[in-house]
Amino acid sequence: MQLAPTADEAAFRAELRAWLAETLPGLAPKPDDREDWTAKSDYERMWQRTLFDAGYAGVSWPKEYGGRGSTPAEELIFLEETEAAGAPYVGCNFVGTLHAGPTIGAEGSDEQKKQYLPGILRGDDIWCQGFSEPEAGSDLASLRTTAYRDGDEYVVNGQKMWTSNAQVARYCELLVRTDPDVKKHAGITWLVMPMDAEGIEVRPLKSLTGGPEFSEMFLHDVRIPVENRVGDENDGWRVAMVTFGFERGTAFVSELLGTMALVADLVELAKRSGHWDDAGIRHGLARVSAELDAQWAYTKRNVSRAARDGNTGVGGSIFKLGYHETRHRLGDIAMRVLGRQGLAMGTRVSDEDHVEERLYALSLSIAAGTAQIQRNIVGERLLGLPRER
Amino acid sequence: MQLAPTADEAAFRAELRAWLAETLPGLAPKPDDREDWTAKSDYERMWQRTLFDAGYAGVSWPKEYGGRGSTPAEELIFLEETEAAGAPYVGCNFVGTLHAGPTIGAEGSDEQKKQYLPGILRGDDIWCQGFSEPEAGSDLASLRTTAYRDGDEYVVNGQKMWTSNAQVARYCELLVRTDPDVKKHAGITWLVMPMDAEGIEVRPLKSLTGGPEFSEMFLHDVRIPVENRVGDENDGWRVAMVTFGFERGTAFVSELLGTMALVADLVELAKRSGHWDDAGIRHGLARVSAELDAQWAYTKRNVSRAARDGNTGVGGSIFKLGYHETRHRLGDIAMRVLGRQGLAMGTRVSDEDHVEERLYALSLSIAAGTAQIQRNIVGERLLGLPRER
Amino acid sequence: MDFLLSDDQTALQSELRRFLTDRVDHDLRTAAAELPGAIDRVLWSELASLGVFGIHAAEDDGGVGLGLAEATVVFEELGRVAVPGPTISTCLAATLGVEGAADGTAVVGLIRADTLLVEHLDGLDTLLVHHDGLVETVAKPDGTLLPRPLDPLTPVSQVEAIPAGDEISKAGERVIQQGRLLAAAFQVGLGQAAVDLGTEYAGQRQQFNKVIGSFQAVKHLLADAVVGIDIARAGVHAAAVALDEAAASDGANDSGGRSMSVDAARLVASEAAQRACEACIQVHGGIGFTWELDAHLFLKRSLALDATFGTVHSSHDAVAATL
Amino acid sequence: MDFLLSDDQTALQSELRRFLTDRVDHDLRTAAAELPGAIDRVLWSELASLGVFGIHAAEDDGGVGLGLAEATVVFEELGRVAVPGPTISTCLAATLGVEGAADGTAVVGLIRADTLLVEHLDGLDTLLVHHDGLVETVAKPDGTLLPRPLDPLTPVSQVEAIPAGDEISKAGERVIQQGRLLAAAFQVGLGQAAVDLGTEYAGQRQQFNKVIGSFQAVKHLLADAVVGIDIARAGVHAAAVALDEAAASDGANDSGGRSMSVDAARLVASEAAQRACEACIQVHGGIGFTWELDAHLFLKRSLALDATFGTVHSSHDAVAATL
Repeated sequence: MQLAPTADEAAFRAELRAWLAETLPGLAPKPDDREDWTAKSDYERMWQRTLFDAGYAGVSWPKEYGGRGSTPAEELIFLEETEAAGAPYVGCNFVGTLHAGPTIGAEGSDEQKKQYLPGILRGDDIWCQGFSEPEAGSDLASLRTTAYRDGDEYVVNGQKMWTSNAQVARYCELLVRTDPDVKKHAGITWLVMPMDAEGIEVRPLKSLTGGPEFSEMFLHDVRIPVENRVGDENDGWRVAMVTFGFERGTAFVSELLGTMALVADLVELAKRSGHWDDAGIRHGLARVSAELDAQWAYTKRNVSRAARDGNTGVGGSIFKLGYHETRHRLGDIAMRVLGRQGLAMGTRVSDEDHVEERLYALSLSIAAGTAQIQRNIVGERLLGLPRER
Repeated sequence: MQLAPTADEAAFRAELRAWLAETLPGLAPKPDDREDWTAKSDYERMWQRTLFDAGYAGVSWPKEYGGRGSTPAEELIFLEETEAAGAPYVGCNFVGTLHAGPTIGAEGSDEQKKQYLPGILRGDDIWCQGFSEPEAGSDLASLRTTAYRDGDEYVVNGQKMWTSNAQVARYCELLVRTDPDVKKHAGITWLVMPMDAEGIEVRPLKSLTGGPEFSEMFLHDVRIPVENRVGDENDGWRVAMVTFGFERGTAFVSELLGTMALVADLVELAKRSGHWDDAGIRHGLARVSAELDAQWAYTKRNVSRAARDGNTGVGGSIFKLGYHETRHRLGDIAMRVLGRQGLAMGTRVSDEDHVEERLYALSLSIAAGTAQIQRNIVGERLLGLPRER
Repeated sequence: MDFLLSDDQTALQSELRRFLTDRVDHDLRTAAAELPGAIDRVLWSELASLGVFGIHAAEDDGGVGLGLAEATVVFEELGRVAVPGPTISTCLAATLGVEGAADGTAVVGLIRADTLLVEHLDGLDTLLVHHDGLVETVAKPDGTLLPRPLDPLTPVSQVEAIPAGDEISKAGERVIQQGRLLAAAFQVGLGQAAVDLGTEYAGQRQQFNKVIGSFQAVKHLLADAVVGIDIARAGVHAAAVALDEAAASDGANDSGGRSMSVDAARLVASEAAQRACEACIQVHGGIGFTWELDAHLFLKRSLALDATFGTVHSSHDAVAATL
Repeated sequence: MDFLLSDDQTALQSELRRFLTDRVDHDLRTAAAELPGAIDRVLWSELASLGVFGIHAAEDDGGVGLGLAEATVVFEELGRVAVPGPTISTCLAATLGVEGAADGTAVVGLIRADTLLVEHLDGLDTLLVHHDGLVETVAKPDGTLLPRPLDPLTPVSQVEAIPAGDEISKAGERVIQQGRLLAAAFQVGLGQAAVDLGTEYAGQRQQFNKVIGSFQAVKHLLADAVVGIDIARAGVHAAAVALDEAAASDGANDSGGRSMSVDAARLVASEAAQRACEACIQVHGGIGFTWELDAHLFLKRSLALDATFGTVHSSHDAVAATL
């Protein structure tokens, strides 16, 4: 067990830190309007391009398709240093750089790699994900969006759900049912859907915190060229799982470090408001802080495991279950500290918006696999308990 | 909604309170030795006899079989006043007065009522319960102890579990399987087993808190006269459920009021030790106290419902789920207040043994229907959610 | 002792529920959320005619003259549909004989003098302020409507200062206590609404070829939610009845043991409502996190109520002080 | 950075686990519980020969000279079988060069000077006392063995007074900190043992014609338990490695961000162990509440460890002080 950096890691951190110190002050300020999705995505694309130009785009992507080919530990350092320096988030480039891109890298043809990967790394092309559906949430494989072949095209009909950045995306990684007569996992195909195709209707959904974070997407006779298929027809479930297999334990790093900053801000606020004298609040924050530290340690374990085995096993589920519980607890403490100041978001009684964060925390036990599904995964894959039925 | 007493209730409370004030000081001191089961049961039988002589035995039993025939509200007053006055507990008379007795009253023949009920009310006869088995816990109806007819007798073989007071009981209310070839609920019979019959071996089990609260009971060719059967052969499941139907919402009254005393004691201890200055502990105890108050209010609701409808519906399950959670929380606070004093039970740093109580609290989510089973009951019977499968 | 609802109380509850179920639905709540600060005056007067605001006001003041027990029954029903507007403070104002409160012609707010955040400011006809045991009327201060309230149905304005006012009552502590009680009743209603909504969804939604309500993970979440709400409701009723009976008999009746305090009832109701609302959101999965569904409104309202008439946190202190 | 166990660490773990699984079983624990205060000297010397007590002691003092990282690996294994006796304080004594500690010929206790409860008093050869940053040896005081210890494997004696002693080290704070760290590692082991025991039972026990581990209510309880333990283990290891690396490099290495403190690790381990042990008992139902099963021993030991080397409560204060 070694937490101290190797010489390479130390050098990478130093170099990156220097570059960030030099680069960030010159960056345009982040757009302020929460609702202006285009301004937000333009900014994030600009940042992706800046990273690309400096050789920091796709830190975890294999070199063969344009990434830096770094170790998971260096990816962790990248995330840690960018977060600590207050750099912009990956934001709308998330699906491209972390899901669709790696999938195409692993399963796409040479033409597909050439066509799609550079645009992702340069921040030219935003991707969105068309996996979930109204009737296929936790049970993703029961998806109903259909596609039939018509000459050189698939014709797609159905409805997708929880599509982030659909408003600004150029491409969508789409799962469709191409064979309804076989077992549910066996009849699925993975397609690249250009978002300017005819027949796509995007309807933003207002989230609990008030923003249009995700959309419903209605697909009416959308025609997608067969050449946009990644992997074989009806082999899309496996292709999609390859994406999830790219999990290197770093998905929540920025989020976790951001939560540590949230705690620090709340501690300051509690000290200013006198709530720090309340041992219940003080000890509650101590516990939250200790849990975050342990989750940070666990993240390093996941990253080390990914470096050795290529993935973290159920480590992502374990992290998420621990983390969401901590965030729920933190949210309750924050509301106590805020008192009547908690009656509105955006009041800026301190640097962070603790009310919005408290509401946002509710999504952590739902999005990307509910807590119930994660517990099934841990109970069955790690503990070996039998599936129901 | 009325909490104020009726004139009858007020009169009953006053009369009982006077009687307790007069009677309790003359009572022998409670036996101190935790392990001497016989001394403990003798004492509790003496108390039952004292109640009987004064007309307070079987407050909730119908008059026709020797009880006081009081309303559930008066039963509540009885429990409240005896607890407040520090009177002995029902203890080993629990199964007789609250389970077996009422069952025989409802389902037994006239001979059976005459034979068994007076002994219960007078404290002469202690009863125990032979329902659960090693392989039939939550799934009670899957019990395997068999009985076959041999002339005028049933011959019983099997193993029972969690039998309280088996060491001192004269009778056991026993569930046996008399027909193995029908659905599990349909082949069960309810018998009165004299505990001095041949072939009964009782093996006490040490509980988590260290006492021999319950036993395993091994039955080898135990012969029970057919006349000891209550209800028809193979109708025992229904007969047993009649027992549970007697639930008047008062099963946990002494326990709940006792817990309020426990909180008061812990508050005093915390004030003495300086832990009261810790807002976490102070607010934690406030929450526990508020929850107990609400559970006390809920008990009154259950009792009122029982008075109107004859039973509380799922009210018992709801109470128990709320109560066990509160007790777990209280136990954690107690250990924090005790600090190193928590390293042993029986140290008497205050009037109550908070360490033993903290361990005992663990049984509240297990005994008499696990929390999981209670949640199934509430989810299915109250909310109408579908059963699994 | 008979701690079930009386026939009259049941009738009151049924009448109100019948009206509110039809009248205050998802569309009405959504519309109200999109007009923050506005009060639906038609609904307001309908509520008044049902006796909602005058329930605990003296008949001489145009009230219904019923007890706090009935008031908690009423406010649980209001909570079950998350009715918009400052219903609690208007009801409290009616008990003080504030002009127009009982008959629904005035919309009344009530805040502590030491806050600079005022709920529903734009829609108020009258603003009452509580300090040092007094209730005063004050001239409505100017305020800035905050763009992103915690609860879309509880618009909040920031004011520069609370002006001095004219005393109308010395019963400030009692009024605020009643406010906490009605807030707790409202929260019980919110929690029950969340349980109902979650249960309905869990009984229909299928995943993995099963109704999700058959999964223990879902069933037990909802069971724990309803356990909390059922017990909290009993606590709120007990606190109300205790105050009513104490008022009626100057405390002479011995109903045995200790009685439920308003702060204790509130503390339990707040916890239960939050748990139930979060369970409802969790059971719904992603859709629970959107405005398509009212689950978020139930949770947010409950959180907003935690900060009114003294915070829930202060109720912990109040209960601890009695131990 | 490579935060997985090294090959050497894995070998150490395997060797110890192989020995302990055979050697320290239900019967041994039961026997120990029935002889409170006695120490199994044969086992003690076997543990010593495996390097358990000397793991972090200097080689010059007869120790193995390994780091705290290795020590946490060792003490998690001891926790997994709830090995009886004051293993942690003996290990700490060895780091101070106390005679016989590393080689297992001495059984050593370590308490704070302000307590009058001494664990394992009857079985101790040496008693160390910590106060004001010092460690002293004291003459063993007379004490009364309390008849009903919280943990049957942690016998406790009440003493009248702690005698004055002779200073042997000024590194008291460091030693106590290491004690907290090893206690946390032991708790992780206890929690893992509880998860294993509960999982094994849940995978075999049938009710309603199903293996109970297929019910979500049971499966999720165990899943949450193992989640807590896995994360807590990482925390304990991180705290150990941070101390080792700081000692090796006088803090010059920048491993990025903040590091895990011992108090933070302990706090998390204590919560996780308690949750896992309670889950194990709950999964077992009634049998989990008896001495037939070791679940109660795991829970009780974890609770007893919460009160050693400073209480867990004080670790909350310590973490809060760093915020």
